Amino acid sequence: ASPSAPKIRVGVLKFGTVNWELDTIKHNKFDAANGIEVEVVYFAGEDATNVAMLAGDLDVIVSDWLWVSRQRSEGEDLTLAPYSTAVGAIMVKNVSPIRGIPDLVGKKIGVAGGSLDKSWLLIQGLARRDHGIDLGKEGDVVFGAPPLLSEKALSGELDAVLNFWHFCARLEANGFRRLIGADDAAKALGASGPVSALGYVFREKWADENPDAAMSFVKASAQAKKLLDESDAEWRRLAPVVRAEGGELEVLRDRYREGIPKRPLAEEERDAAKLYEILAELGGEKLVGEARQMAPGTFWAALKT
Amino acid sequence: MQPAGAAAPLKVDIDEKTFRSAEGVTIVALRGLSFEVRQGEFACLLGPSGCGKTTTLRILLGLDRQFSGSYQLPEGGSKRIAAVFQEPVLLPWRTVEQNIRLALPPRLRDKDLDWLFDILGLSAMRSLYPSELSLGLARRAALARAFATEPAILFLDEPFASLDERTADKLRRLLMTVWAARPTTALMVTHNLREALLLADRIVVLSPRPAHVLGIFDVGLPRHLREAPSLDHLVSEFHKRFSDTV
Amino acid sequence: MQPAGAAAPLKVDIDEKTFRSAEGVTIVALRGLSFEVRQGEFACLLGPSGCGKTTTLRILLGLDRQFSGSYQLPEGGSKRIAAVFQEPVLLPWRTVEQNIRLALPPRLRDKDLDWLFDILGLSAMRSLYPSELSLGLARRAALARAFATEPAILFLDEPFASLDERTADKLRRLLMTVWAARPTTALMVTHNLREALLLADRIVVLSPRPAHVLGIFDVGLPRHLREAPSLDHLVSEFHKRFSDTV
Amino acid sequence: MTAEFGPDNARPSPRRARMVSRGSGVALPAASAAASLLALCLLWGLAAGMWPSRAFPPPLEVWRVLLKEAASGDLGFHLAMTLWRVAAAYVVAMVVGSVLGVLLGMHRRADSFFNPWLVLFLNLPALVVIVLAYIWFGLTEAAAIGAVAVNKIPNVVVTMREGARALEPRYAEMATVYRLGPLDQIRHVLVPQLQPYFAAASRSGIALIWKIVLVVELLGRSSGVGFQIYLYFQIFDVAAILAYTLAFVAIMLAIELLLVQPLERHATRWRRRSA
Amino acid sequence: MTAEFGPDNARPSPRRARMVSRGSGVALPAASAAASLLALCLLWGLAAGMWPSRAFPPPLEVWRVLLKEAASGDLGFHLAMTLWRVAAAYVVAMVVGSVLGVLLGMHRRADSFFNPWLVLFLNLPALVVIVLAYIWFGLTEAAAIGAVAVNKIPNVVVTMREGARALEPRYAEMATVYRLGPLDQIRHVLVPQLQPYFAAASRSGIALIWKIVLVVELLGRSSGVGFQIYLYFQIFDVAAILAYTLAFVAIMLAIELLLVQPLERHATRWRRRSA
Ligand SMILES: Nc1ncnc2c1ncn2[C@@H]1O[C@H](COP(=O)(O)OP(=O)(O)OP(=O)(O)O)[C@@H](O)[C@H]1O
Ligand SMILES: Nc1ncnc2c1ncn2[C@@H]1O[C@H](COP(=O)(O)OP(=O)(O)OP(=O)(O)O)[C@@H](O)[C@H]1O
Ligand SMILES: [Mg+2]
Ligand SMILES: [Mg+2]
Repeated sequence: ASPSAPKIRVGVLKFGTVNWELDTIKHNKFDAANGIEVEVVYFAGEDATNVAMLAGDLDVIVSDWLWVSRQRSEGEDLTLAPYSTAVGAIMVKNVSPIRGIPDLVGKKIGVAGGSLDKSWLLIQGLARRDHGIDLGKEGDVVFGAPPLLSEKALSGELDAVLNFWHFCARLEANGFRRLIGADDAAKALGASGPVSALGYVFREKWADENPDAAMSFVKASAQAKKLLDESDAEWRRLAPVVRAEGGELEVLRDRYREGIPKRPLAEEERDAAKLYEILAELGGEKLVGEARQMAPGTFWAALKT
Repeated sequence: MQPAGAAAPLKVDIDEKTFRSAEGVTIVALRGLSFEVRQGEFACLLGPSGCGKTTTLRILLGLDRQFSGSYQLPEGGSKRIAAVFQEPVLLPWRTVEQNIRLALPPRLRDKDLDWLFDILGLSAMRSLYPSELSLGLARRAALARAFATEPAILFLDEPFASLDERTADKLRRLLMTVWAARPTTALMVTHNLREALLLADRIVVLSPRPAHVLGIFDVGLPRHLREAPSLDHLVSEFHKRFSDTV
Repeated sequence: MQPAGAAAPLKVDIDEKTFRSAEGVTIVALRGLSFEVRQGEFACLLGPSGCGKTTTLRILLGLDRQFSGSYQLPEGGSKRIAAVFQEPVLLPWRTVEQNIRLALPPRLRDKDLDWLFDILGLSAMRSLYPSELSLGLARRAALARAFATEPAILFLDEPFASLDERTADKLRRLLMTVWAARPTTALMVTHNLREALLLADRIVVLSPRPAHVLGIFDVGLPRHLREAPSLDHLVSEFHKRFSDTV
Repeated sequence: MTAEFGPDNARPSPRRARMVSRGSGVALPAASAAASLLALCLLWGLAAGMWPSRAFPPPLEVWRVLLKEAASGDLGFHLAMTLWRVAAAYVVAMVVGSVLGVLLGMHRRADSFFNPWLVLFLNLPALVVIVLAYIWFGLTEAAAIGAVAVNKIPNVVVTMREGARALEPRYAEMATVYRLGPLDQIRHVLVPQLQPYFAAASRSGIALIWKIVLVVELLGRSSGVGFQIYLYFQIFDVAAILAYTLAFVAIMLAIELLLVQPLERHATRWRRRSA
Repeated sequence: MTAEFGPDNARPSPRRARMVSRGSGVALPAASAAASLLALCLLWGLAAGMWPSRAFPPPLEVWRVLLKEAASGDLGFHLAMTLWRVAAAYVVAMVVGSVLGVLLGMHRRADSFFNPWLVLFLNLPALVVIVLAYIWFGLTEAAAIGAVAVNKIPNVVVTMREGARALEPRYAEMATVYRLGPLDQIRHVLVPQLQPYFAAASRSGIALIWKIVLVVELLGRSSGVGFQIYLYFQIFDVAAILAYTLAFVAIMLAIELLLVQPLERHATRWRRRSA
C-alpha cells in the first residue's frame, strides 16, 4: 500500500470467520489494489468488537443487521454492507433418532447466543406455526457459551444444539447432521431468499466522509470472496488461520461458499424488513426495542445503485 | 512412679531453658533449677525481676515444651490446674462474669458465685467487659477465675500487684481460705517478702538470670501466729540468711 | 491567664466523669475531684483500686474528653509530656531500643542512651521485642521511654509495680535524679504508701469511687532526711490522719 | 490516629470539654443511609445530565425499566435464581474456606506445603474452573454452584489464614490451662478473634461470588441476573443492565443495613470506643 | 488451639521435652514448595489418566503447548502485557483502597454515610464498569487499568476498614502522648497493625485483579493472557488455556516464594512464635 492510502481499522475476532476473508485481502493485497490499507485489529470476543465500535475506536466491524437496526433506532448512525448469509442450524448426531422438529419435544437442546438469538426465535416461530409446539417450553433448553455447547453436543450430554454456523460446520465434520437451519425457517416464514445475517458495519458519517475508501473496502471484500469461492488452494493456505484440516476444512469451506451473498441489496433489504416484523412479533420489545419496523438505512444505501 | 493416692510432690528439675530472640540473641533463662513442693503445701518463688519465674510457671503449666529437664505435677484428686497470669488475660469480648464461668468445668458453670464477686468487690462489674475495668479490677477478676475453679494445683504470678494494701489483704485472706478448703498445692511468684512470709510454707529464693535456687526458707511459724511483730522477726531472719540477694 | 514564665500550677477541677458501659451500666468514676500541683512539685495520688486514678491521668493526658469540668497543665519550658502507663504499652513490632527512641523528639533520636539502659538493667535487652521481655523488664522499658524524653510534665501510673524491691529502689532513685535535673512537675499514682512518702512533696488521698479528694498530706521533711526511722514516723503520722482509709 | 486533642496546645488556657451524649439507635444509620443514597442519585442524575450517553442512562430511566421488569415478573424470577445460587455458593465457600484457612494459619508446616496449591487455585481464572466444572459435572446447578465456590474458597482461605496467624497466643494458653473444651475454645476464643477477618472475607466474598455467578450464568445457565445482563448487553441496553444490577445491590444493601450491621455492632460492642 | 500438651495428662509420669533446634532458613521453604508442586503434578497426571478428556489434558501436554507458545514469543508478549496491567491496577487499587478503607474505619460518621456507596461499587458487575470505562475513555490502556482498579478498590476498602476498626487504641494513645509525628504514627503504629489485613487484601487482590484483567482483555484489548485464553476457549483448546494460566500462576508463585514470604517473615518476626 502506498503510504498515503487511507487506512481502515477493522475489528475482528482473531479466530473468527471474518478473519479468513481479511487474511485473504491482506495476503493477496486486495486492499492496496483498491487504494486503501486495511488494518486488522484483533479482539477476543464479538461483544468486544461491538463495544469498540460504540467507543469510536474502529471504522468497521462485523455484526448482524438486527443489532444495527436496533442501534439505529436508538440514534446511532450505523449501517451495514452484506457480508455473509450463513446462519446457524440445529444439529443432531447422525445416529440420532431425531428427524424433525416434533422429535425435539422433551429433548435437551443447547442454544448458543441466548434466548433472543435470531436463529432460535425463527426456529421457535416455525415450530409454533407448523407444529403447534412451543420449543422454549416443551424442550429442555440450555443456553450457554457456543464452544461449551459444541463440546457438550459432542460428548452426548445434549440431544441437539443450535449453534453458530462455523460451530455447526465443525460438528458436521464430526458426525453430526443439520436438523433445520435458521435460513430454512426464515424461508418458511416468508423470506424469498437468503438474507445476509451478518454485514460489515460502519458509521454512515464515516462512509459519507470517506465514500471511496468505504466502497473500495467493499470491493476488496468482494474480490476476496471471489477468490475463496473459486480457489481450493487459497483455503489450504488459510488452514492454519481457520484452524481446521481435512474434512473439517472442506465442510467449513463449502458452508462459507454457500454463505456468500449473491442477491441484489434491495431484495435482501426487503426480506430483512419482513423478517424484522416476524422477529418483532416473536421476540417482542425485548428484542427490537420500541421500533416495530426495521430502521430505514440499516442497509447501506450507497450499495443499491 | 508412685503408688496411686500417695502424696507425690511437685518436682521441678530443669537443666536448662534457653530462648532465642527474633534478632538472634540467645538468652539463658533457667539453668539447673530444681526444687520440690510437697502436696498441699503453699510455696513462694522469690527472685529478681527478669530472672525466670514466669518462665518456670509456664513450663509447669505445659505452655512451653522447649527445655531440657523434667518436672512432675503432684498427684491429686481432680488434677485441675488454675493459674493467675502476671497480666490478667481476660477475654476482651466476654464480660467479667462470662470470663469466670467459662473457666469452670461444665458441671460447675451455673454455680453460685455471688459470694466471690462480693469479697472481690466485683459485684457491680459482673456485666462489664475487661476493657472497662481498671487494672486492679481486672486482676481481681483473674483471681476470681482461678479461685472459682476449685483447683488441685494453683499457680499464681504476682497476683496482688497493683492492688491497694487493704484490698490486697482481703484477697490474701481469701486465698488462704480457698487454699485451705481442699488439698491444694500452690506455687506463687511474688516480689513482696512480707506477703511471702505471711502466706507460704516455704520460700524458694532464686538467683538472677539464669535462675537457679539460692536457698529455701522454711517458715516454721503456724499461720495464725504470723502477726505484725513475729512477721517483722521473720523478715529480719530472712534478711540474715539471704543478706546479699533480696 | 498567668503572665508568661510565671509558675502556673497543674490545676484539676473535674465536676464529673461518667462511663456508660457497653451493657448499659452507668459508672460514675469521678465526682467533684479538684486539687493542684505546683510547678516543679512531685505529687502522688493514693487511693483504693478502681477509684478513678487512671481515669484522672487519662483526662490530664488529653486522652479522654468526655467529662465535665476543666483542668490546666502547668506552664513550662518545653511543655513536653511523658507518661508511664499502668501497663507498659510498648509497640510489639519494635525492639526495646526502637520503642524508646521513637518517643523522643526528632532532634534527640540519636541521643546516647547507654547509661539509661545500664541503670535499668536493659543493656542486654535492647534488641529484644516486647513479647520477649518479662513484665518487669517491659515496665523498665516503659520507664526508660518516659525518662529519655526529658519531659516538663511526668505522669506515672504505678511505675514500680511488679519489680523486686532492689530494682524498684534503684529506679526510684533514678526517678528522683530525672525529676530534679530539670524543672519537672510530676504526678504519680501508687498503692505503696512508703514509696509515696519517700518520693512526694504532697500526697493526694482519694476516696473510693466516685473519686474525690479526701485530704492532702504535705510531706514537710526534705528528701535527704527520709531515712528508715523518720519514714516510719511519717507512715504512722499519715495513718493517724487517714486512719480509716488506707 | 487523630491527634487533634494531643497535649500540644500551645496556649495554657483551661481546657473544657462537655460530656457528649451518645444516641446511636437505629434511626441514625437509617437516616444516614437514606441521605447517602439520595446524594448518590443526585450525583448520578447530574452526571448523566452533563454527559448524556446511551451508555449512561439517568436514574429515572433505569427506575422505569426496573418497574417494567418487575411488573412482568422477570426481575423477580431471575433475581431469585441468582440469589439462591449466591447464597448456596457463599455458605459452601465460607465454611470450607474458613476451616482450611484457620488450619493453614495454625500449622506452619502444612501451610508451607499447601501454599503453592493455594496460589494456583487463587489464580485459576473463573472461566477455566467454570468450564471444567460444566464439562465434568454437566450443565447442572450443582456444577454451577460448585464452580463458584471453588473460585471463592482460596480468597477466604487467604484472609482467614492471616487472621489465624495474627491470633493472640495468650488467650489460647489461658484456654489450655483452664481446659476449655474444643467447642468452647472455638466459640469463645477463636471466633471472636477471627471476627474482623471473617467480616472482611464475607463482605468482599458476597461481592465476588455474585460476580462469578454472573459469569457462570452467562456460560451455561438459562436463568439468573447474569443471563439477563448478558442478554441486554448483546443489544446494548445499559438501562436494563443497570436495573438488574441495582436490584441486586438493593437487596445486598438491605441485608447489610438490617442484618449485618446490627449484628456486627452487637458482636463488637466490647471494643473500647474511642472517645 | 491445639491443646495436645495441656496439663491433662492423666499419668503422673515425669514429662520430658528436649530442646528443638529451629533451622528455618530458605532451604526448607524451597524444598517444601518443590515437593508440593510435584505432588500436585502427580495428582493431576493421575486424574487426567483416569478420566481422559479433551477438557482435561495431562500435564505433559500442557507443558508441550507452553514450550511451543514460549518459543513463538507469543507467551512472553501476552504475559508481559497482562503483568504490566495487573501491576498497574494493583498499585492503584491498593493505594487508593487502603487510604479510603483506613479513613472509613476510623471515622464512624463518614463510614455510615459512604457505606451504601461502597456496597454499590462492591457489587457492580465487572462487565458494567469495564464497558462504561471503554465507552467513556475509549479503548485505551488507561481505561482498562482504571476499570480494573475500580473493580478492586471496594474490596480493598472493605478489608482495610475491618483492620482500622480493630486497631488497638492504646498504641494510638501512646503516640498521642509522646507526640509522634504523622509519618511516624503511620509507619510505626498504623502500618504494623494493619499488616495482616494488607497481606490478605493484597493476596486475594492480585488474584482478583488478574481475573478482572482477563475480562478487560476479553472485552477490549488485543493482547494479554485474557485475550489469548478467550481465543483458545472458542476453539476449545483447554491445553493452551491451561498453559497460559499456569505461566501466570508460575510467576505469581515465584513472587510469593522469593519476595512476599521472606518479606512477610521479616515483618512478623516480632510475633511470639508458638512453642
Ligand atoms: N520468648 C522469649 N524470647 C526471648 N527471651 C525471653 C522470652 N521470654 C522470656 N524471655 C527472657 O527470659 C528471661 C526471664 O523471663 P521471665 O518472664 O521468666 O522473668 P520473670 O522472672 O517472670 O521476671 P518479672 O519478675 O519481671 O516478671 C527474661 O530475661 C526475658 O527477657
Ligand atoms: N471505658 C470504661 N467503661 C466503663 N467503665 C470504666 C471504663 N474505664 C474505667 N471504668 C471504670 O471506672 C472506674 C475507675 O477506673 P480507673 O481505671 O480510673 O481505676 P484506678 O483508680 O486506676 O484503679 P486501679 O488502681 O485498679 O488501676 C472503675 O470502676 C472502672 O470499672
Ligand atoms: Mg514474670
Ligand atoms: Mg489504674
